[in-house]
Amino acid sequence: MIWGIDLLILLLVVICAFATITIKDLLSAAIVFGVYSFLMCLLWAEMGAVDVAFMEATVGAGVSTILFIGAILHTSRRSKD
Amino acid sequence: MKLLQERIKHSKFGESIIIETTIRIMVPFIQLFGLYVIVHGHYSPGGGFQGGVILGASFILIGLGYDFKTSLTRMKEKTNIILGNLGALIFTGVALLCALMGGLFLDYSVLDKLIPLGAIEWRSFGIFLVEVGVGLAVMSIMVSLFWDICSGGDLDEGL
Amino acid sequence: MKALALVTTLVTGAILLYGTMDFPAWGDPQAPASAHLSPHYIEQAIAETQVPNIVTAILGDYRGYDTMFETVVIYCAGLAVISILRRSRS
Amino acid sequence: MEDFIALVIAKYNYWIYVILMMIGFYAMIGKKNLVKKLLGMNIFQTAIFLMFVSAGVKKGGSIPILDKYEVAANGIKAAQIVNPLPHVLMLTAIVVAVSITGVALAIILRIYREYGTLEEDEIMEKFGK
Repeated sequence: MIWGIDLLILLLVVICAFATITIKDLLSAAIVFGVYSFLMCLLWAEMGAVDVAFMEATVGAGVSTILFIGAILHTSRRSKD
Repeated sequence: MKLLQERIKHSKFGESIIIETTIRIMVPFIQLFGLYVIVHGHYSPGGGFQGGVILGASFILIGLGYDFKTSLTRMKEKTNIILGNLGALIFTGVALLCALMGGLFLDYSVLDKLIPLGAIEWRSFGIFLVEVGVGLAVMSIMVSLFWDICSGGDLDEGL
Repeated sequence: MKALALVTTLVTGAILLYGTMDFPAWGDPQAPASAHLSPHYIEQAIAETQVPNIVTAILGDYRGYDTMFETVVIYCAGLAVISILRRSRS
Repeated sequence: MEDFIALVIAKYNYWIYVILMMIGFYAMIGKKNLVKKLLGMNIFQTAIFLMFVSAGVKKGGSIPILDKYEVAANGIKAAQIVNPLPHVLMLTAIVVAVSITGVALAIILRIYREYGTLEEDEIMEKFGK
């Protein structure tokens, strides 16, 4: 592992997590959460956990985002905080 | 050109012919890759969970690109439920078969008495049988979650 | 309400940061987490199961109960979603 | 000062997990929207996965997929391979996480069908009547 890449990905992960809970539009929050999952997948591939990275790329960035978008489109997009 | 537009308007597909043609070409390769991930899980990253999710994602892709009815005709709901039950039953059935053959629960090396291949090879092959069961169950549950959540409960129209 | 939530979060985070002072250094091969059970898996997995991917060997063979009941858990999740959300088609 | 820099280099991964956990925990108890709470719970789970996976890292270790013939010829040292046990636990935990997300989204859709809103205080107003 290279600690520079590790630190950069960790910084981006924290920024994405902070953006996910501050954005008021719920659809944008779901998309940013997909980006967060994919950065997490990169982090685990870089730590040597290849199976967990594969699982996160298929489940976290794929199916989970689709489920969130499907549920948000059937309810409301607005959020007060 | 006019004829093509007329055909698109009167066909039973949705609005974009580019997306639908792309998905029709891509889906068999995605399913082939899912089967490869399940079968080749002994030697590379992969296994039952990942391959099952990829197989389910191919049906989810049909439901996103075409309309919702098409994904229900490609994979019947009753077939989906039968596949999910079959996947869970394969896992517990293999485990119970080990117990019935006189060994411990989930000890695959006892199955050597049934078909003599060698005890260590049976441990490898038992892992493969279990992964197939896990893959079927995960595929069925992922497609079922997509159908129910993205249509709001009444399987009429989706995203 | 928001101030109370912020204070609770900060206190919990401070306690956890104090707790991480006792963790072993990151990337230490002699850490207690990798000293007890996993050397046996790494050294004996190929001799016992003929599977080069150790994660698959542990998932399918050594920890079979874990995977089996986990399959049961996601099966129950599918049943729960159908029974919560499905409307009868008239 | 040098002690502090050595401490930062040895522990920064655990500190990031604490920061992610604080973000998720604040979203779970401080936000009023139910979907925001669910996103916070997903971030919380990912923080726990980060702690477990980074507990199994060995410096200079390679991925847990071996070469069959070389191991049969030479054997293997346990310090060369990263710890595969947390990977297995987290692999099953991710699948449980997506099924939890599915059940929670189903309950959220049912609440919206009953009350017509997703904000917690508006639901409590309608619930009190």
